[in-house]
Amino acid sequence: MTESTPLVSSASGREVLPSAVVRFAGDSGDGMQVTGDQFTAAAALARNDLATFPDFPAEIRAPTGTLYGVSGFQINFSSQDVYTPGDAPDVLVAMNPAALKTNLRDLKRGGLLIANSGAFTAQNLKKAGYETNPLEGDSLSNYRVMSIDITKLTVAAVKELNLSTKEAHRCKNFWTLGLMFWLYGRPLEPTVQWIEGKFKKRDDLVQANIAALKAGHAYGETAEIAHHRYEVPAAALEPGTYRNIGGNTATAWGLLAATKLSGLDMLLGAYPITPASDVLHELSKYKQFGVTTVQAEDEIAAVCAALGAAYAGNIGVTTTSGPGMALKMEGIGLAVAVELPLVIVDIQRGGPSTGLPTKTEQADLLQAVYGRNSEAPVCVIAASTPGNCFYMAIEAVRLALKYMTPVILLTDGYLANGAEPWRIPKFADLPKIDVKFRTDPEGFHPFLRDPKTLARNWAIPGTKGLTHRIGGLEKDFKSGHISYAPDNHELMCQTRAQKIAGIADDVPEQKIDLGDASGKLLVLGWGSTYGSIREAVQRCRARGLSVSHAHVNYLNPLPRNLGDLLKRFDRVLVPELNMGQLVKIIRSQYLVPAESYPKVQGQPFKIAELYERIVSTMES
Amino acid sequence: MTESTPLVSSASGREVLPSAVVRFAGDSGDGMQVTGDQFTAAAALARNDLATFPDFPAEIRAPTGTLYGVSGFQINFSSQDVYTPGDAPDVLVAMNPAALKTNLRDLKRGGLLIANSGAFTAQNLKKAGYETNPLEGDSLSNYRVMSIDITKLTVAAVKELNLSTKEAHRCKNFWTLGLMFWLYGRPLEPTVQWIEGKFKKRDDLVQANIAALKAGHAYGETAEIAHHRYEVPAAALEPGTYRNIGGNTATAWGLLAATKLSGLDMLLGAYPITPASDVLHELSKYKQFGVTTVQAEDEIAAVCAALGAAYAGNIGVTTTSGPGMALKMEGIGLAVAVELPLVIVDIQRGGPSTGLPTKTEQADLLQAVYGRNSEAPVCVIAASTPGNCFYMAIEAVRLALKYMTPVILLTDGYLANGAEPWRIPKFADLPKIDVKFRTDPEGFHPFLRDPKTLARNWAIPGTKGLTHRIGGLEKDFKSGHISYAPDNHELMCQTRAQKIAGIADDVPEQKIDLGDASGKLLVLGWGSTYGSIREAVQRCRARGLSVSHAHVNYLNPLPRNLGDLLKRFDRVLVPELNMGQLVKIIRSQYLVPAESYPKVQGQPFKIAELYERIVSTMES
Amino acid sequence: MADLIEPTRLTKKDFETDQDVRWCPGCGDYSILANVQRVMPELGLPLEQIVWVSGIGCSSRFPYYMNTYGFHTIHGRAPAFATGIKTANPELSVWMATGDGDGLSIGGNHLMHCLRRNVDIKILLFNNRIYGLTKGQYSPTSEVGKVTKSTPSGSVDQPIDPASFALGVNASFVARSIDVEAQHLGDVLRRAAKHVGTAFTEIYQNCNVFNDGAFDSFTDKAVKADRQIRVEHGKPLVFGAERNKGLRLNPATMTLEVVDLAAGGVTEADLLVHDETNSVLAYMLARMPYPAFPVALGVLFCELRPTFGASLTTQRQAAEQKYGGGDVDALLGGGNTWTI
Amino acid sequence: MADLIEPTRLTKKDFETDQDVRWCPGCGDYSILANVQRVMPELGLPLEQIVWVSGIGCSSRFPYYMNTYGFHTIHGRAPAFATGIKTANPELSVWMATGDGDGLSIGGNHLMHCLRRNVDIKILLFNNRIYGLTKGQYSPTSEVGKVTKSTPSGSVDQPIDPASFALGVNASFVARSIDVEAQHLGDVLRRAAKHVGTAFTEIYQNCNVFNDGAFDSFTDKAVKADRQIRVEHGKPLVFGAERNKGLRLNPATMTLEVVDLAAGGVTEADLLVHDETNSVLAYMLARMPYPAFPVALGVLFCELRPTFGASLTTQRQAAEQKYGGGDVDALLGGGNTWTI
Ligand SMILES: Cc1ncc(C[n+]2csc(CCOP(=O)(O)OP(=O)(O)O)c2C)c(N)n1
Ligand SMILES: Cc1ncc(C[n+]2csc(CCOP(=O)(O)OP(=O)(O)O)c2C)c(N)n1
Ligand code: SF4
Ligand code: SF4
Ligand SMILES: [Mg+2]
Ligand SMILES: [Mg+2]
Repeated sequence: MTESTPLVSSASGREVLPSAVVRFAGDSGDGMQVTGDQFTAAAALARNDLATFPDFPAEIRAPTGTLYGVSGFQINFSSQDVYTPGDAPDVLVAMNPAALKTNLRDLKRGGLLIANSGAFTAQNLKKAGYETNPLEGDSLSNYRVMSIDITKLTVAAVKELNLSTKEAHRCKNFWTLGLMFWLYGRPLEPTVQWIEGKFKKRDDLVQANIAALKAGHAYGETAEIAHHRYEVPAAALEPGTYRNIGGNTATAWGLLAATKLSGLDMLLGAYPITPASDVLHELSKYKQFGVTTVQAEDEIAAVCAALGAAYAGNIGVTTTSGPGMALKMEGIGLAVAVELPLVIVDIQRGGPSTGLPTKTEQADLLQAVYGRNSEAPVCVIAASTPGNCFYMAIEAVRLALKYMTPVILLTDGYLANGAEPWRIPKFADLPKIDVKFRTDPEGFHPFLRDPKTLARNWAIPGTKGLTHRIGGLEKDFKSGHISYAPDNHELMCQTRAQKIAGIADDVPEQKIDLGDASGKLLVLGWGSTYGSIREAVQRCRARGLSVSHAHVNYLNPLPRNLGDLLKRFDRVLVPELNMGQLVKIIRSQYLVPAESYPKVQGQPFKIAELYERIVSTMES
Repeated sequence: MTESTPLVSSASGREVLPSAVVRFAGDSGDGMQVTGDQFTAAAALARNDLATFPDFPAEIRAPTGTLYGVSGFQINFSSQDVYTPGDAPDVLVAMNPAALKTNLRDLKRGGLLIANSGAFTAQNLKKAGYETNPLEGDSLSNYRVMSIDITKLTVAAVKELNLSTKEAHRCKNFWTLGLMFWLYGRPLEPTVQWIEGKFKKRDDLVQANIAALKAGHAYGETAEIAHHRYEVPAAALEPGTYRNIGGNTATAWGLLAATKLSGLDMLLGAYPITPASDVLHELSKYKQFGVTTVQAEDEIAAVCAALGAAYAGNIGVTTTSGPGMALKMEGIGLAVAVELPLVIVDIQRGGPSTGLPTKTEQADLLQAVYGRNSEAPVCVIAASTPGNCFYMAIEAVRLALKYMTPVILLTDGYLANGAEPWRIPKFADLPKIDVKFRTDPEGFHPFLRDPKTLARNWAIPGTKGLTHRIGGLEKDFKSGHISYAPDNHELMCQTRAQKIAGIADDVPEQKIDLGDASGKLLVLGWGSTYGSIREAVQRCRARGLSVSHAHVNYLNPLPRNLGDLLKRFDRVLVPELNMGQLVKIIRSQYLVPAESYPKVQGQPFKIAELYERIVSTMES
Repeated sequence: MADLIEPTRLTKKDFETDQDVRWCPGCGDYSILANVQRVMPELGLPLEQIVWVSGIGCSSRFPYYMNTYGFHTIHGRAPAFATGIKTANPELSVWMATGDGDGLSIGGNHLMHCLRRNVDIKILLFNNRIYGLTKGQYSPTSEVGKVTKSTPSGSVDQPIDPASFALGVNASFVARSIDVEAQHLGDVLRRAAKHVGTAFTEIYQNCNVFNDGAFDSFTDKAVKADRQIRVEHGKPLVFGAERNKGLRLNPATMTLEVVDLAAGGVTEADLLVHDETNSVLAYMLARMPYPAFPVALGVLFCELRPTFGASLTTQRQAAEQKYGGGDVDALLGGGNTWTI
Repeated sequence: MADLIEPTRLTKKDFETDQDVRWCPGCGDYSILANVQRVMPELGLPLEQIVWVSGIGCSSRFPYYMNTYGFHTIHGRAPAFATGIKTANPELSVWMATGDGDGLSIGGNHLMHCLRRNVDIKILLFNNRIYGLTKGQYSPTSEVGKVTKSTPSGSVDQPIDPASFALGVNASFVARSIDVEAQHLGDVLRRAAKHVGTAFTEIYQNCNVFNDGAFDSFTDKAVKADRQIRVEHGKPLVFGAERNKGLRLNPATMTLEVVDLAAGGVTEADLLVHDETNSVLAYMLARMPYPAFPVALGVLFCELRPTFGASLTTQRQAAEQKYGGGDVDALLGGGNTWTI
């Protein structure tokens, strides 16, 4: 929820808000990500439900003051359930003119703008393309503006420690954080502790940053600012132990958990690529889980190394994004042909080609389902929230091992970098994954199948009496030897297809995520759009519209009941962060006139735009 | 047409047949392909319409006598129009037991079997898995059998020339050809000339092969064989000059013609792969057409070299098959992003993975349309007959140059190796392709578009005043510079999509290839299935069934009138040599309940099986 | 690596499969297969502990004919698969068969990275200087001017010398032999098997269908003694039918000379002595201009160096000692958490 | 190749674009860019005749900052694009910018084949021994034990030396320089520009964000004279602040020794003389163990050899002479035809 209409003033004299959306924006060097993380931690400790999303520049370290060098971090925290980082900020912190220029358009009318007037120098204004200083004049009259020379005040606050000017300026973000803590009544202590840990090698920096933090807070206390303070009470979250988690971390941890749930070692073959690299980085820290990470020479070697490891009895995993995914297709095709388990995680980004590497998109779905030569069916699933990445990663491993098949897990840049509070599961409560290697030579051949799952038996090198050869040429259904026989080829193609189709009986039926089981309109989504669709549908229902929301996690095969479910609605709308991909599959498979609502801007859906589209659809 | 019910006996005392299907089968070393080619040339000179199809073993030179070493060549020649090499042979020539074992099942009941009894040795029988000699006993009583010791007779015929036994045996195929010429009343002279040319370096071999040819013919004349001879009269082909042409040759020649039609040089980047290699081989012979062939280190380098050449102003072409196609997808994605012309020819083969390299399949359609990361639309077209490959190759170049886009041309192993008589077009009658390079610096940027085609202007290196940079990152619609702006990205995605969609207005409307414009059933095909579908539908219509045939050459975008055309039929049946791919696109795009008739056996459709499926569909 | 001295009960027969071998009659691959099957029992390893990996090509059909575990993968990628297999299970003895196209054209990059990582696998590159399976196009090892189906007017690219390539990317073991030289090939294979690290062996192999006689000029009985030099560690570089020729270094120009020992004046003492640990010498021997110089065969280079797998195992053990076996609850519960 | 003596009216400014350069402040790429822009006018070529091609990486952003034609392609494939461009239009002067990841990790195979084919393009490999654009993972040139985001316990793979790699695959020109050594880099770039064939130049480049100071130990003012040896064709291999050290060959072991010219006894006459046409010497210099030996900079190897393009042009001209310009009617009407 991003609406924040004032409620009764609380005892504290603070204005109580159900929720608030805050965005920190500044130069890459201004430490906005750190500020955001600390502000998030504070909100979490205050028991708010929340969602965050960082927005990095594509450049590593863009020159200071430039528009493309602006780095942002948005948090939506609330006393109610939160599903997205929010559409429009209630509060915008702009550390320089470029940050103001690129972010002001999103700030709510009447929202609060906190600007570091110290950075509004002629040079910076020019870099940001301002003729005149927007802090002067009335161009900002639609907003409540706090123009503060944060630079000067920070330098003053830390002068005892005589740091270099550069280092002194670096403390600006903590000064700002202190002010924001004052504004929302958060304790400083946790951040103080964090600073002490973070800079332990440099005591002067510890002192300085703490001084800045306190100065910012004190400034709020003392300075004469005609402005009331806010309070966002705790949310009524399900009981449990929580942590804040991002999508890439959750994916990595799900894979780690899978090693223990299955008792198998894991080999990750990966080649760095934005926004997937962090999964490689995270997994490389946990060798004690029996995980080996191989940074391969390219994506092809990465998938091949993972498949080789799978042949040898490991959980073979490879992680990548769009362009790398395209390169892996031939290797995945071999995995289909030899029927070995393989997990491919595609953390989608903006395309085509190199496209918008740091932006989000959902446009690899059709590539995942159809992007291989000949008939090479694989299982495709998707995660819908950062926390959900954990469970879908485990699911990907489970299905791959049980069906001896490649499983593609789709997440995206929005999930990868977004974060949310997450109720920590107990390992004991996670479903075990049982794996049986073939050991009995009696009547063995490599393509003997489980009559129910159609999975072939997995006989790994080292097993006595089961030496055998496999490869990419077609094989005889009955002996596993190479076969070019026409009927056998058709039988094998059908068998591979049926094996994947059969997975539908092993995964949950499609449920209605929000709303009635039938009605005028079903909004059908998949992947990272979960939060925005849910909130938009919620608003529509609040207005009494007959709309429901169903969100698909299993994309190939689709849930066995999906066809019936769709037919219970007059109309189906499919919002996707692409030009319309799931909608193609739905229309083809069920012949329902599902309508596409495409968005390809490298940005997630805003709740408001979804809301309007749903309303207009229903009126049309 | 493969039916061959005897007509009136002709003056010549020969039984006149409307058409005949003959299959030559023997060891890889027996020269069956040469025999087939010569028999084909004779039929062509006799003005028959015809279609041929060779069936090689996957091995280079399989050991003699083995089942997997059998090489076959089938020809269907007729006094009427011919669209396929025919389902079942009327005459089977089996040069050894393995050839008999693997081919007998196809021979028509009552058909003629000519077997070289000399090769039916104990050892060969064993290799072929025969307990007893099938030429003895009555296991062949369903056929008319001519069991001749061709080996002995050949050796006798050439003994004057005292060749080595090996060389003497090598003449067997011409002896057999001589006999077949006698059987169908063909002149020996053309073959005699061919032999003289072929072996000009070895006069003894010239003599020997001619001697064998004549001996086989004389054997027919003189030997007491209670068997009548056949005559297949000339077909009433459209007037014109004809040649026999195979699909890969036609593709290569179409590309060569395109260089002269456009006035541009061509660079082919290719990496050898069955069944595509012959296009590389053919093009490498014609440097005088301004064609440079680069045998790259892999398929990725091949497509990238072609795209580099396109950037520099050449026609960039790359040729491959399934697994290689998968590897090219990232490069094709870049071609989409930079909007350069590129022709990709995918000569499809059996998969998945390495699959059945020497067999045919149509299963790369979805890969061609959807197999790239993100939204990367390309134009996809297909050839329907060997001769049609010539025209579709020209069309691929035309569309690529006009719309500054990659165009994927799909053919397959069946078209590649099949052959048919082809009416030779005049260069003057072929439509010119006009190309305009940008030269005017005035207001130039690389992504300026033609308002009608939406093609960007093509400014090639070397052009004064137009230096510019392009790449795979998203670009600004208005300046062509790198842009990460959300709305611009969407605009660019839409523009790229519209550009491809717009091609529909530039290609022929979908026509009904056979039958009425509306009715009970439309059989919708694409690619190499043209001949079999046409003949099957013809038979159904002969039986009075309300069936029509429409064959799609333009797969993305689909012909603009296809939707309406489909709706004029009660039902639509889509036969494909895959598990059902075009049918998915059709159902999704038009929401018509098109039914799939999939076949994945590495073999073309037989007319009979299509015929039965159509009939049963209509009865269901 | 198992001790090679230890006798084993396995014989050549045990390594043969029931599949009939589908190479062209007369192909050099047959004799390589036979020699490998002859040497394999000496590894002293049970069949199930051995894995043969390959890409695509005639040569890459090899695994189908070895009665061990085998993986016939995709074109050019065998080194990556082998890396995954060996890393997943260090107990396995992993062997790879590849061709000059599979290994050096499409697969050159994977081969290079496998060599520099020193993954403990044994690589046999069957160099027939042609693409066999696709019926005769030139390869990266074909000589300039090669007329093939794809180069009717002759190829224009400089060939690569596989051994120089391997040395340039820091291979730890580089050797050369010939398909039909049973004794020599056998010895080289034994050395390769013994080597701990990536053992790269180039085998000149005759493709009698598409490139027949490619190596005759130095493999024919009549001339081979004078056209080959079989290097041995610590031995002077002598060759010739009468062992009367040798290689001497000209230190001023840093080039090699062929000297005649018979002529007198020059003695073995003047010759270079082969030192298989000297990468520069190996590089020099690998690329001696032919026919002015003989073709160097045998183990050109061999150096012991930590393997990829050994280093990874060390890191893993260190992690296990430090953190124990990996605890999911501890993982998920670490860092900032709060309870409601 | 245009004549370099001929003066041209172009200046450094002419080669700058209106795009602001988006590398991190302090990145070595800036000085490489400046040096290239300084040398380019000397080519005597009009802007439109020059094409810069690159893959993906910080280094591969290079073309955007050169006011020539430019193609920023996909990761690792630049050599293939450059080959296509140069082959399609031999008139163009084609330059390529790549990184240690782009050129040697994903792109190693294309680089290798471009080098052996001797396509007439100039390749600059910016070696910062790290993946910059993806924010700091180790690369194929990172030293063993490198701690990065993807190798928290240190990398285990042996690095590749780009020059050795290039020599091993028969590159016709191999040179080395340093981002900030304007004079030296300028000279090397001039040599590269002059070379007809693939000119491969490795440039040590400092990534001050993810691998700062990687080369300080031999690039710092204080030590560089003693830690670098700048080779020049025909000159003895001397180095050191007082030019008092040299490289001598030990012919017995075929290894190098650092000798002290000051100590007396040894004179320049005893030193190896650099011969840039000797691939073995180049190989030896490229891989001298550091820090026992200095890092060799300059043109290590240079050999004239037919280029890929020249050979293709010859073949095409021969075909045109023999068959004329290519006649479609003759093509289609050739062989067996019949008329109805
Ligand atoms: C991705 C891909 N590209 C191309 C091919 C076709 N192909 C198969 S083997 C081969 C080259 C074989 O040459 P080599 O490696 O020397 O093996 P040889 O047959 O000579 O032993 C090629 C190009 C393929 N199977 N897959
Ligand atoms: C197919 C593909 N895989 C991975 C990436 C991600 N990626 C971009 S640049 C790069 C490596 C850059 O390293 P280097 O070539 O050394 O350039 P540098 O940034 O250090 O100059 C990687 C892995 C990509 N863009 N495309
Ligand atoms: S083609 Fe050549 S390499 Fe292949 S099997 Fe035949 S002879 Fe051997
Ligand atoms: S990351 Fe490193 S290489 Fe890339 S621009 Fe920054 S400093 Fe330069
Ligand atoms: Mg070969
Ligand atoms: Mg780098």
